[in-house]
Amino acid sequence: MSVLIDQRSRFIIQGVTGNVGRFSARDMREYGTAVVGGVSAASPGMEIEGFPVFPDVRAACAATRADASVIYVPATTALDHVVEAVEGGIKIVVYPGDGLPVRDAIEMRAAARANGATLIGPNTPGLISPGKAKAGFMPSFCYAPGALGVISRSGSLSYEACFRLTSAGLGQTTVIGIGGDPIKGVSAAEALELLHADTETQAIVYLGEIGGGDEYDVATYAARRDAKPVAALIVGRQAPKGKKMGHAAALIGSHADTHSAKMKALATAGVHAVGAVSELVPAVAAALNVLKPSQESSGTFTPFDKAQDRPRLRGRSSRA
Amino acid sequence: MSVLIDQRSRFIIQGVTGNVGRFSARDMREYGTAVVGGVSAASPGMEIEGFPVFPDVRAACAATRADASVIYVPATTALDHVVEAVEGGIKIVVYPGDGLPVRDAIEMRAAARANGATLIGPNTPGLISPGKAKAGFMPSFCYAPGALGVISRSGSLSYEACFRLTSAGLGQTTVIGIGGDPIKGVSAAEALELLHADTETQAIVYLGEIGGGDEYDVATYAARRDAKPVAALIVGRQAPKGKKMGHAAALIGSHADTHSAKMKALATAGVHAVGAVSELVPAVAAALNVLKPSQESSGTFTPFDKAQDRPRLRGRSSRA
Amino acid sequence: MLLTEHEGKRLLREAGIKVPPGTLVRSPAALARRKLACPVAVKAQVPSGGRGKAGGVVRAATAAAARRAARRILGMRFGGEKPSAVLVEPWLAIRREVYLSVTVDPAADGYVLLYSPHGGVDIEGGEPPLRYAIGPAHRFRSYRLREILATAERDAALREKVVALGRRLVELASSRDCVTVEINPLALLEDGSVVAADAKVVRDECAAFRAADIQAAVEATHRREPKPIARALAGDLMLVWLDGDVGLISGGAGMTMATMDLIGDAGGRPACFLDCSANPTPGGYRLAFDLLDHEPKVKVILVSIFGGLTQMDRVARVMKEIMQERKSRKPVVFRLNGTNARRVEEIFAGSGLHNHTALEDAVAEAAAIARKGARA
Amino acid sequence: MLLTEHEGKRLLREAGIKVPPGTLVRSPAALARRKLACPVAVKAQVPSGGRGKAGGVVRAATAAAARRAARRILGMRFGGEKPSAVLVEPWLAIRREVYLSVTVDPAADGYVLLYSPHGGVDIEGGEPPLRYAIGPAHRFRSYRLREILATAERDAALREKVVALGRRLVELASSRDCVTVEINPLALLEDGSVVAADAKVVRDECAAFRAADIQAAVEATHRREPKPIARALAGDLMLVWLDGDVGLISGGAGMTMATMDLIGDAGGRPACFLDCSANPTPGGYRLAFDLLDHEPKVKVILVSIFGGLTQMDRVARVMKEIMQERKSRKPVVFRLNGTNARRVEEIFAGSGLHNHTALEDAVAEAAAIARKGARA
Repeated sequence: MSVLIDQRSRFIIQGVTGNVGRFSARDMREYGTAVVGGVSAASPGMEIEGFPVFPDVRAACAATRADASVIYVPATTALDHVVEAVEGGIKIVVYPGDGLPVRDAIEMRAAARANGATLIGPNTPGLISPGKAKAGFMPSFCYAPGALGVISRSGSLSYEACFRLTSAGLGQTTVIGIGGDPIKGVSAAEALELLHADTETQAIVYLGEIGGGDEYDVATYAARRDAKPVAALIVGRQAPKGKKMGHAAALIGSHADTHSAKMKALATAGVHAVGAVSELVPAVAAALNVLKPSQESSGTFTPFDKAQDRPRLRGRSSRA
Repeated sequence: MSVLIDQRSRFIIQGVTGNVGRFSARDMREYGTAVVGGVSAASPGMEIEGFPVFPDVRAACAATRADASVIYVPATTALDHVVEAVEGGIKIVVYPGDGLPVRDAIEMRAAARANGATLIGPNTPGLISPGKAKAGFMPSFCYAPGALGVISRSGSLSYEACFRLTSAGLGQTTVIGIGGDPIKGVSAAEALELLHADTETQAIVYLGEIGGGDEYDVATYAARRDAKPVAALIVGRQAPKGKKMGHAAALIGSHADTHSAKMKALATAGVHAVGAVSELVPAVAAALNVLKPSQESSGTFTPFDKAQDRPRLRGRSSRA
Repeated sequence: MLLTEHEGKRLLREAGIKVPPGTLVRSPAALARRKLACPVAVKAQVPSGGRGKAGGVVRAATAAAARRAARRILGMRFGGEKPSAVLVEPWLAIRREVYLSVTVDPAADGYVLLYSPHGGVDIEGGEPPLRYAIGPAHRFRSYRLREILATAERDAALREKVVALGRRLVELASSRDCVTVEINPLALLEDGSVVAADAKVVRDECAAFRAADIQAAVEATHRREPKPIARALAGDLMLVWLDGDVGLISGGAGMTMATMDLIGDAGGRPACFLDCSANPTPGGYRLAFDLLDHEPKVKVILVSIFGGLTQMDRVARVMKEIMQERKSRKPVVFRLNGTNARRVEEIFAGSGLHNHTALEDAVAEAAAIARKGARA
Repeated sequence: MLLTEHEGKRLLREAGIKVPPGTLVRSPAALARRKLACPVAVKAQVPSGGRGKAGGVVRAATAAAARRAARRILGMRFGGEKPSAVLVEPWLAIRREVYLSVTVDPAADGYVLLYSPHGGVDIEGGEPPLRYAIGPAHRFRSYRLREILATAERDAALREKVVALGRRLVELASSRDCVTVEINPLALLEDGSVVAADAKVVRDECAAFRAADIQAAVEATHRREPKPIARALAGDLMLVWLDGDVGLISGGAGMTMATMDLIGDAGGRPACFLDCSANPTPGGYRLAFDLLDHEPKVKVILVSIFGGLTQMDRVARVMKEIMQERKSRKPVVFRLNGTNARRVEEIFAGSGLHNHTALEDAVAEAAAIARKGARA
């Protein structure tokens, strides 16, 4: 199984006529995702990469029965497009853009909720249910079907991390890029709940960083009696205090924002937490071994497969 | 019958500890209105004029089963108090204050609607269902029970007009001060619908002025085949163009705002429209005669009873 | 409160809306000190409509022509007002002029957005503009606006610019307490960009308590008013001078207008609209008398008040006091009615003051006095 | 972007919130020209917290003392920054200090209002403040705030003032794109009025497109940055200098931090956080190299990019070009992976450039080069 999206999800691309929209529409289709059309107010009626282009979301949904959307528009008009999507009947909306004013992020999240929709973003590559559907622009070869639910605050770090997991034979149910901004469509806590409820997800991998409070929500989840095993990578040991590290939320203000405070909280809650991407695969293996000590031993995992650039796409979904 | 309020309405006064709130609470009770308590955040627990004072609307409603409120607070906090009222369970809210920012008037009206409540105001003396209940500070002696539904944009003009009607034996079902601001809780069109639906109201009296578009809504109503007879007084013949006459909406901008344009539209729609308060009673009589030509002739009405300051409180409600 | 173009454009600029780079000058001499990239537009800064048709906007091809235009414009009047300054802007290479505004409209339960594909000075003569009834500002939906625009605006790229501007204008109107934000023309330039070539912004004076700039503008406006008006405003009275000789002290806008109308019907001419309902205190009424006593054209004063909250026994006592103190000999006619009005007669008893029961009688007496005064 | 107290108070004043009358001066000499009603507070204007405890706020009983205080403060540093000016305000007769702020909080799905009956410099040590989770600004309810305040604030009149201020702060935060508006202390004066004795306002740089004042402040901040940082910002690169010698060109905040951490693990020290993901173009990468090539402390450059939207074949071609053009001899280590990464090897073939398959290998090589350089 997977969460939020799968092979039945029917996608439109809002802003499909831009370079990024066009690239992503093609790329998502190549992955096997059901992309059923695009929306462009300025160029309705044309075809882009073989996709019909509709003037608005309502028209697109009426013609295609779309229920999911990825939105490639600048931050200046992002709120308007997200509101149009969720009021037009879209249930899963991905807004990857960054530089979004926080007020608009607040309104977006509220609009999604008010319409019973789920928003992923802003500031995310999107989400992927490997082998089923991809909503965003993460590099496809990094992912394989499997039993791990992955949550990440950072885009490229999630590619690196999933590439390593996949290379080590550790596939994923769904990888959710929750994004690096303080106000998120789906927060870490909510992503945890989604993956917790997914029967096929056997363990959860969380990719976090300094600043913000998401890591404490991970610790809270992991401390639950019914929690699934959790492994976590927290980056930013080398970051100085008081400087924003790219992400709006990646800033050490108080002690709770620091790497060491987060690592301690996670470890105390029973999370297999590591501070270096090189230690991620063993940590995940250890988390899985907690679950199934009889089937695997952490020593059998090699952290990186140097022999090939494209990782083995061998999943673990057969287990569940 | 009457509209919006009657002897079963249970009132609280928000802002009861101020001079105006205290005066009005006592005055409404003296009229026989069921005032069941007051609200004052700063002075809960005390008694004012024998009324219990609650800390908030929710507490007041829980203790008294109040369903109506008159709010005496300055414009700076008026929106907050109206929202508290309608979200606290109040169904009829009167906000008499003037000087309210139009944005707050917009939000007030929207809040009332969203909560299934009716707002009267801003910038109004309130409303009265003579002989039953009074929600506001109009002088009680000007009103008597009867068959006229009265709608007014202006406070003191409505006292003068109703004093004349009452003195002439023409009582009222309900007199609604819709107020002089452009955005109203109950608009002229909505007040017309309320009075139209009231079985006891036999004719409608509209008291209007230059500026704004309410008078055209009156004309639209009067032109309906099922309309009740309408008489109207429109003031402002002597007002110059382009100057605001006290009320935010009383300003002649375009031709449609002028006295003559409004009189013409009303007359065309069959309204008994006059331009002087001295002509009001004959006009109303004429409107009533349209309804019941066999019972009355307009000649029998004297416009003013000089013999006594307090008018005869002789109503016409027995007719219906 | 209608702002001048320059003040309106400052608000637009603050909200991230593109306006032409402009230079505000109060005299031709000040303009001489500025470097201008001619041709330029020289534009009268005056809070009044119809400026363009009245010659308040002039194209100047040279700096000398701009100075001449500034001198001429600064000497003109528009809607009775002298411009406070001229705004000098580069003359725009305009491909098309459209109309865009956001204003408060009761029929929309709040804000309405208006758009016309044909903007400019003749907007009022043409087709009625497209209308998007928004309501409260947070109900704005770009896709609704887009649907509406598509019915009459064929340029899809321009539509998208108007949609984005539309949100900006609604947020501006709401967050900065503007009753109207009108851009006419919104200019589509040769390079495809759009710029607010003019701005008519009306701010809500009632919001002065939460907007320091409105407060400051209100105070500045009041200072510019003639002295009696300024004094009335400072005392919370609403005064508008009219042409007649019957001074009117009243309470409530509707009642005041109704009395003005009756004065006319009685053959008199009202000298003013003077509404004391916002300050029905001894100080307020004293100020009202002082204003009318000092205005030579006022021959008689009619006090016409029908009080609700205003308790007429108190008013009667104040009137008695004022009549005893006051130096002016202008005759005063009273008609007080409303809450506690039955006590007025006993309060006036023995003072020589008479309170009319009927408004018509009081109006007739005042008009007669004025006529007699006019004949004398 | 954290504003100085003076800038923050201007925003509060614009929203109708009472602040003390203040004088901003940039030098003791400028202060000498002003008339002061002593005693006064002389306050360092610097966008940094903890100013009060660090001696940045001084009471001066005389004009001479105020000038001395201004001179001393203007020579100090707070959080590494020199004050741009001092704000001189009348010393307030404060009866009580409370804490009030509105800020963005994910746990509230939007804005949260915080209040503490004990404000002032020790706010962080005391009881946690009361918390009203608002969400989007339009969900603010004064009666909810009142209920919450009643649990800890006994002064009913003060509560009502805080309730009214609360709405004003939420509207300010939302309409003017503030991430935080903190008033600490909010001073209850002897006369019962409340005044914002300090202001800490953080504005949202992302909203610069719709707020000209944010845009101007961002530009001013960028101009004040050291030249390389300013150049990076102008080129849409995110640069933070660190203490080490391994220059890092990367993409994505998380990936950059992960690589920095690995550099440390390999015994190296990162020289910078340099995220090129917002401008992954030839111009962006050229600028990145130029910045690091000109920084003497950088001994080696590690390019670590894992591209999603960024197509690595294009990046590889750009890197090859830059390596051919560039004058600097600093060694460069590559690890490119991501979309189209399988073509990198063929693009690099014959150029002498090597792309590491594993990040750890690239990091180890770069760290080793830096160590060797340090020993040399």
